[in-house]
Amino acid sequence: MPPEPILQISGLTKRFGNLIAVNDVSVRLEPGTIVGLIGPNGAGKTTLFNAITGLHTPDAGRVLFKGTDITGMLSHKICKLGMSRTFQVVKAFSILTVEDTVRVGAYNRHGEKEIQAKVDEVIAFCELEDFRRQKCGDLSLALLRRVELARAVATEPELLLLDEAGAGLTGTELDGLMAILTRLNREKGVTLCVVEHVMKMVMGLCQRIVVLDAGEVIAEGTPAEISDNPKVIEAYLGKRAVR
Amino acid sequence: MKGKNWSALVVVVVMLTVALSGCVTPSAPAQPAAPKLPESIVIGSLEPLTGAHAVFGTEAKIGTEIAVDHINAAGGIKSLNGLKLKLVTEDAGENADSAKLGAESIISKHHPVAILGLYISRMTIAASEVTEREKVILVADALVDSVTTSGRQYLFRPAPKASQHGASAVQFVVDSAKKAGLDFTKVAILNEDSSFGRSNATGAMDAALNNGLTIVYQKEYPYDITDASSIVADIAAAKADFVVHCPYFTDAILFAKTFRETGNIPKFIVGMGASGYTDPESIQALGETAEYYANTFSYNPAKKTPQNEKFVADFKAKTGHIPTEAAGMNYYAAWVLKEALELSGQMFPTDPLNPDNLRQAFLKLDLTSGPAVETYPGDHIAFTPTGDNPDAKAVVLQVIKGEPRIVWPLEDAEVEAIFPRPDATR
Amino acid sequence: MNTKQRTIKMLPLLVGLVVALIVPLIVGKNQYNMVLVTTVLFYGVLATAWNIIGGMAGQLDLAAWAYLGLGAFTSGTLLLRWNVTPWLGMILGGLVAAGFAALVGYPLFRFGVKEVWYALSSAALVEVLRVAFLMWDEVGGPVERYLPFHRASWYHMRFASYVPYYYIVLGLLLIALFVNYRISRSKLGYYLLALGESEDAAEVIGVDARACKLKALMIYAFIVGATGAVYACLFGFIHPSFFNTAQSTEVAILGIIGGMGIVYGPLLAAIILVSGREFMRANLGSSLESLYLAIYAVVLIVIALFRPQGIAPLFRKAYDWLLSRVVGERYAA
Amino acid sequence: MENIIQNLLNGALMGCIYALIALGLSIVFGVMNVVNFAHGEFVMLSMYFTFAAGAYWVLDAVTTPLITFPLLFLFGWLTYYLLIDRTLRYRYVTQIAVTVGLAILLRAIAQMIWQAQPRALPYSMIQGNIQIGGINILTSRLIAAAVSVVAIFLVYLFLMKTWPGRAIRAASDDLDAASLAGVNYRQTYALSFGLGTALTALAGGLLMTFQQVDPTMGLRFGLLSWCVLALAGLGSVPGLLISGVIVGGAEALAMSVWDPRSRLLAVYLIFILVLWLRPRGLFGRK
Repeated sequence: MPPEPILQISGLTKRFGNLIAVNDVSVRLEPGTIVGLIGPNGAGKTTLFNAITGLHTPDAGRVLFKGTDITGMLSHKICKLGMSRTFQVVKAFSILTVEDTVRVGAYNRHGEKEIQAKVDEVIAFCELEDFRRQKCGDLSLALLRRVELARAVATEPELLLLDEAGAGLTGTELDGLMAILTRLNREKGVTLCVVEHVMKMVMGLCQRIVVLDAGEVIAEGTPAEISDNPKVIEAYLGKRAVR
Repeated sequence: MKGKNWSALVVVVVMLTVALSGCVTPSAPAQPAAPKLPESIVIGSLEPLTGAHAVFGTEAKIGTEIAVDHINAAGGIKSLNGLKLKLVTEDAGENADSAKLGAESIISKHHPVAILGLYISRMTIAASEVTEREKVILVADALVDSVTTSGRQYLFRPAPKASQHGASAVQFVVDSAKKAGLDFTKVAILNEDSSFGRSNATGAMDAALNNGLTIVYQKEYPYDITDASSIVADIAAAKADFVVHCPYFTDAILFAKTFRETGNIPKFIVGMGASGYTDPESIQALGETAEYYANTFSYNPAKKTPQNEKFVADFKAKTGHIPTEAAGMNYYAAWVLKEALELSGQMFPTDPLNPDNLRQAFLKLDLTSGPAVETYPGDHIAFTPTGDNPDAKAVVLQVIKGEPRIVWPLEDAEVEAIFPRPDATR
Repeated sequence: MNTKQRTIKMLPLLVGLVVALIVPLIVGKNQYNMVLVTTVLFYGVLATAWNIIGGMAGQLDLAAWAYLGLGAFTSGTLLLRWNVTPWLGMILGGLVAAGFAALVGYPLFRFGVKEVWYALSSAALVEVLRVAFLMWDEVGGPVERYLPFHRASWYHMRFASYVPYYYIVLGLLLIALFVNYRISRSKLGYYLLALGESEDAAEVIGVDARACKLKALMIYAFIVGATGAVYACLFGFIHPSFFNTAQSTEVAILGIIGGMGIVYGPLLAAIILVSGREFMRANLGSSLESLYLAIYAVVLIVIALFRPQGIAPLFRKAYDWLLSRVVGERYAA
Repeated sequence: MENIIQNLLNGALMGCIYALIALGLSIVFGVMNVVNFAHGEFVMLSMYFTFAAGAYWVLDAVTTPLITFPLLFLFGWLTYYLLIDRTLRYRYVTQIAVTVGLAILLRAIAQMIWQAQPRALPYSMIQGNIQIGGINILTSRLIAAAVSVVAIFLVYLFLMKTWPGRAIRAASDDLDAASLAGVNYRQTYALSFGLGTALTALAGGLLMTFQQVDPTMGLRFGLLSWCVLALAGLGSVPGLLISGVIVGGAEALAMSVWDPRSRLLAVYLIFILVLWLRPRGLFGRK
C-alpha cells in the first residue's frame, strides 16, 4: 500500500477553443519526492501547472491536494493549503526589493510580529543575502529565478511546482539552484515537481519522471527508464526532425 | 522604502513655497479712502473665455469693451468729475470651480467695484458667493430664474430672465398665428437638459397653458446629442403645429438639419433663450437651412436709436457681424452700471464707490431714457430688491434671407415675420 | 537606525507640516491665493487616495469624480432634506461612495476585468453616474441644487473665507497620507504592490487579489467620497456635472506622473502640475485661450515618455544629494 | 410601432459608422496591443479637417476623405514614430498617460485654431430622404452606412489578401514569430497605426455630412468606439459591424422609448455588462 499521495490528478482536460492543451492527464505525486515533468515545447506542461494551481479552470477532471478537491479553486486558497509555484516566464515584482518580495510570500503564514524573522530565514536559505535591498527590476534573470523560488518557499509550501527554474542559467548557477532544491527537499520535506528542459537538472534531481506530449502522458518512470523509452525519444527527436 | 518616503517632503515644502511665492501679489489697500477718489473706476469682465462656453464669453467681453470705450468717450462718470472706467478681464473657465477661482482672482488682483458676467448660470451663482462675500456688485448676464432667487444682495440682472424668454416665444407664435388667421393649438416643447433649458421650458409651458394650447410633446435631451432624428420623428408623430425649442448651440444646428433632412418641418419652429438658431455662427454653419428660424433674444440689435446704431456699427467693424445676445446684454449692462455710478455719485458724494452705497443707487435706478434704455429690450429700467427688472422684454429675431431680423414685439418689429414657414411639410 | 538618522528622516515631514499649517498666515489675506492653495491640496488628496488603488494595486482607476460626486450628493442631499451637518455628511458620503465602489468593484474583479478594460469601465462609470443623476430628478436633475447660503456657519460647513476650508482639506490630506503610509507598511500594502506587478504571481503565493483590490478600491472611494462632501460645501451646490470624466482622468495622471505606488509622489505631482496649471490659466488664460492646455499636455507627454517611473524618484535623489552635502554621507537616506 | 422601427433603422445606420470608427481602434489595439485613448480625438481632428476642406476649398463633405485620408495616414504614421514607438517597452499605464496627453493636446490645438464653437458644413449633396411605406430613410445616413460597410469590407480584404495586410495579422498573432519570418515590426506597426488613424478620416467625412464638430467631441467617440470594440471582441472584422449596429440600435431605442439622455446609459451599460459577462466579446477569438 503506497502512502497517501500529496497530489492526485485524474482525467484533467483543458481546451482553448479547438485546441486541446491538456488531454485526460492523470498523475500521482508521493509526498517528499522530487518528480520531473518533461516534454517537448507545446506539450502542455505549463497549462497543466496553470490548471493545477488555479490559474486556469480545467474543462474536465479533478485535482486532489492532500485529499482535498482543489479543482477550480482560487490560487491563493490553494496556496494557503500548501502549494505554490514559480513561472516559466519570470513574473517579478519589479518595484519591490528582494526582501519585500519574500515578505509578500511570508505573509501567507505569518503575522506582522514574526514576519521579519521569517524573511531573514528564507533569504539566508536561498542565499540572497547580498541582494536583499536591491529592486527586482534591477536583477539578472538568474537572480530573478532565485527570488521567485524564495518567495514561493516563504509561503511554506508542502508541494512546490517549478516551471523551468533552470532555464537560461549557467552551469555554476544551476549547481547552486540544485543544491538549494535538494536542501529544500531533504531538510524541509517539501515535495517538488519540476518542469524542466535542462536534462542535467532533471536527471540529477528527480526520482521519477513524467513525460507529456501533445497534452497527454506518454511515459512515466525512473530517469533511467525514461531515457531508454522509445516513445520519449521519438517525441523529442520527431519534433526536432520536423523543425 | 523605509523612512525615505518622508524625506522628499522637504521638496514638497520647497515646491509649496515656490508655488505660493508665485501667487502672492502685492496687496493693494482694501478700500479706497472715503473722500479721495481713485484715478479710475475698475470694473471687471469675468466671462468663460476658454472651454465649451468660450463662444459666448468672447462675444460678451467684446460687448463690454465697446461699452467701456463709449462710456469713457462720452465723458466718464460725470457726477464723479468725469472719472473714467478701467476694464479688467479674466477667464472664468468652463465650470463652477474655475468660475469661483476666476472671481477670486480678478477681485484679489484688481479690486473692481463691479463685475459683469458670467453668462452661464451655474458659473454665475458659484462666482456670486465670492462677490457677495467681497461685496462686489455683480451685473449678471445669466438668465436662469434662480440666479436672482438665492438671496444675493449685490447681484443685479438687467436682462429678461429665462422664463420670460419661454413665455415670449409662445406669445410670439400665438400673436402671429392670430394675425395670419391660423388655428395653432398643438405645441411641442423641447429643451436641452440644463437649468437654463428647463427654466425656459417652464416659462413656455406656463404660457402655452395660459393661452389654452395643448402640449402634445415635451422632451428634455442632453445638449451633446448626436442624433436628433428620433426626436424629430416623434414630434412629427405627435402632429404638433409648432415647436418651441430651447437649444444650446450644437444641437440647434443638428435639429435644424434634421428637420430639413427628414422632411418633417412643422409649421413653425421658434427658439427660446437666445443661443441657437439665429446666432451668426449658426447661420453660417447652417447656410440656407437657417432660413425662417426664429429665436427670442435679450437684446434688440435692430432697435432704431442712435446709441444702438453706434454700438452695432462699432461692433460690426470690430468683428464683422452684428452683436450677438451676449455682446448686447453686456453692452447695456455696462451702461446700466454707469448710470448707477452716476446716481451713487449724486446720492453719496463722500463715498460713491462703497458697495452698499452703490447697491442703494442700483435699487433707486429708474431709467426711461439715455444710452442704457436706447440699447435695452424694453423701455424702463428699474430693479426689484431681488435684482431683476420685471419690465425687461425678450424680442424675437427671425432669419430672413440669411439675416436675423426683429419681428416681435410688433411695435419694435423691423420687418414682418414670415409666418407660417413656407417650407413646412405639414 | 539611530535617533539622529531618524530625526533627519522625519525632518521633511515636520517642516512640511509646519509650512502647510502657516500657509494661511502668509497668504490668508488674499482669498484668491487661498483658494489656489486649497485647490492644490484638494487635488493632492484625490491623487494621494488614488495612489492606493492606482499606484499600489496597479488598477488604473479613472473614476475619481464618480466617488467624489457620490459623496457630494450624499452629503448635499442630507443637508438639503434633513438638515444633516456636512461633518456627518462627510462620513456618510464616504460610506456611500465606498459601498458603491464595493457594488461595482465586486463583479468587476470577480469577472477579471483588468488593465485597459478596467480603466475604460471606470471611465464609463463616471458618465453613467452623470447621466443617471441628470435623469434622477428627486436628487439630481439638470438644475443646480444650492446648499443653504450662510455667510459663516460651522454647522453648515460654510465660511466667509477659504482658511477653514484649507485646514479641512489639509486634514483630509494628512489622513490620506497617513492611510497611505500605514497601508504601504502593512500586509495589504505589500500585497497590493505585488498584485499590481503581476496578479498571477501574487495569487500563487497566497495573495487574495480580488479581496485586496476591493479593499483598496473601497478605501480610496471612502476618502474621495468624504472629500466630495467638502467640495460641495466649498462651491455651495451639487450638480451632476460633478461627475466629470476629464477631471477624473487628471487625477489618475497626477498619480502616474508622481510615481506609481510612492506615498508622496501623487502629492508632489499635484503641487507642481496643478499650481503650474492654475498659474498658466491666470497668466495666459484670457489672452491665449487654450495655450495653457496645450503646454500642460506637452509636459504630461514628456514626463510620461521620459520619466515613466514618475518624478518622485528625481526628488528623492535631489534630497539625498542635499543631505549628503549638508550632513555628510553617513546620515544620507 | 412604426416609430420604433424608424428609430431602430436610424440607429442601425449610425451604427455602421461607429463600426468604421472602431475598426481603426481595433487594428491599433488588436495588432499592436497599443492602448490609444486619443482615438476619439483623431475622429474629431478628421471632422475638423473635413470642415476645413469643405469651408476653404468648397468641397462637399463626402468627397473630402480623398484629401484627409492620406493626411490622417501621415499623421498617424508620424504619431507612431514620435510617440507610440517609445511607449511600447513600458506598461500600458504609460501608454494611457501618453495618449491621454495627446488627446488633451489635440483638443487644445483644435480649440486654438477653430475656437470652441461647433463647426458644421452647409447642406451636403447627399442629403435628403427616401420614403418607403411609413419609414423615412435619410439619404446621408444611408450613404454613410453603405460607404462604411464597403470600407470595412475593403479593409477586411486588405488584411486577408495582401502582403502588408498579412504582415499586420501575423504581427498581431505572434510578434516574435513574425519578426523571424522577416516582418519588420516597426514598419508594420507604423502602417497599422497610420491605417487605423486614416480610417477615422473616412468616418469624419461621413459624419460631417449631417453633424457638427466641436473640440470636446473626442471623448464621446473614444468611449463609444471602445464600447463597440469590447462588444465585438478582438480580431473579428465582421463582428465589429454587427456590434456597431447593436450599439447604434440600442442608442436609438433608448432615446426614443426611454429618455433622450439615456442614450449614453444604454451604451455604457452594454459596455460594462459585456466586460463583466463576456470579456472576449461576442465574436472575439482571444
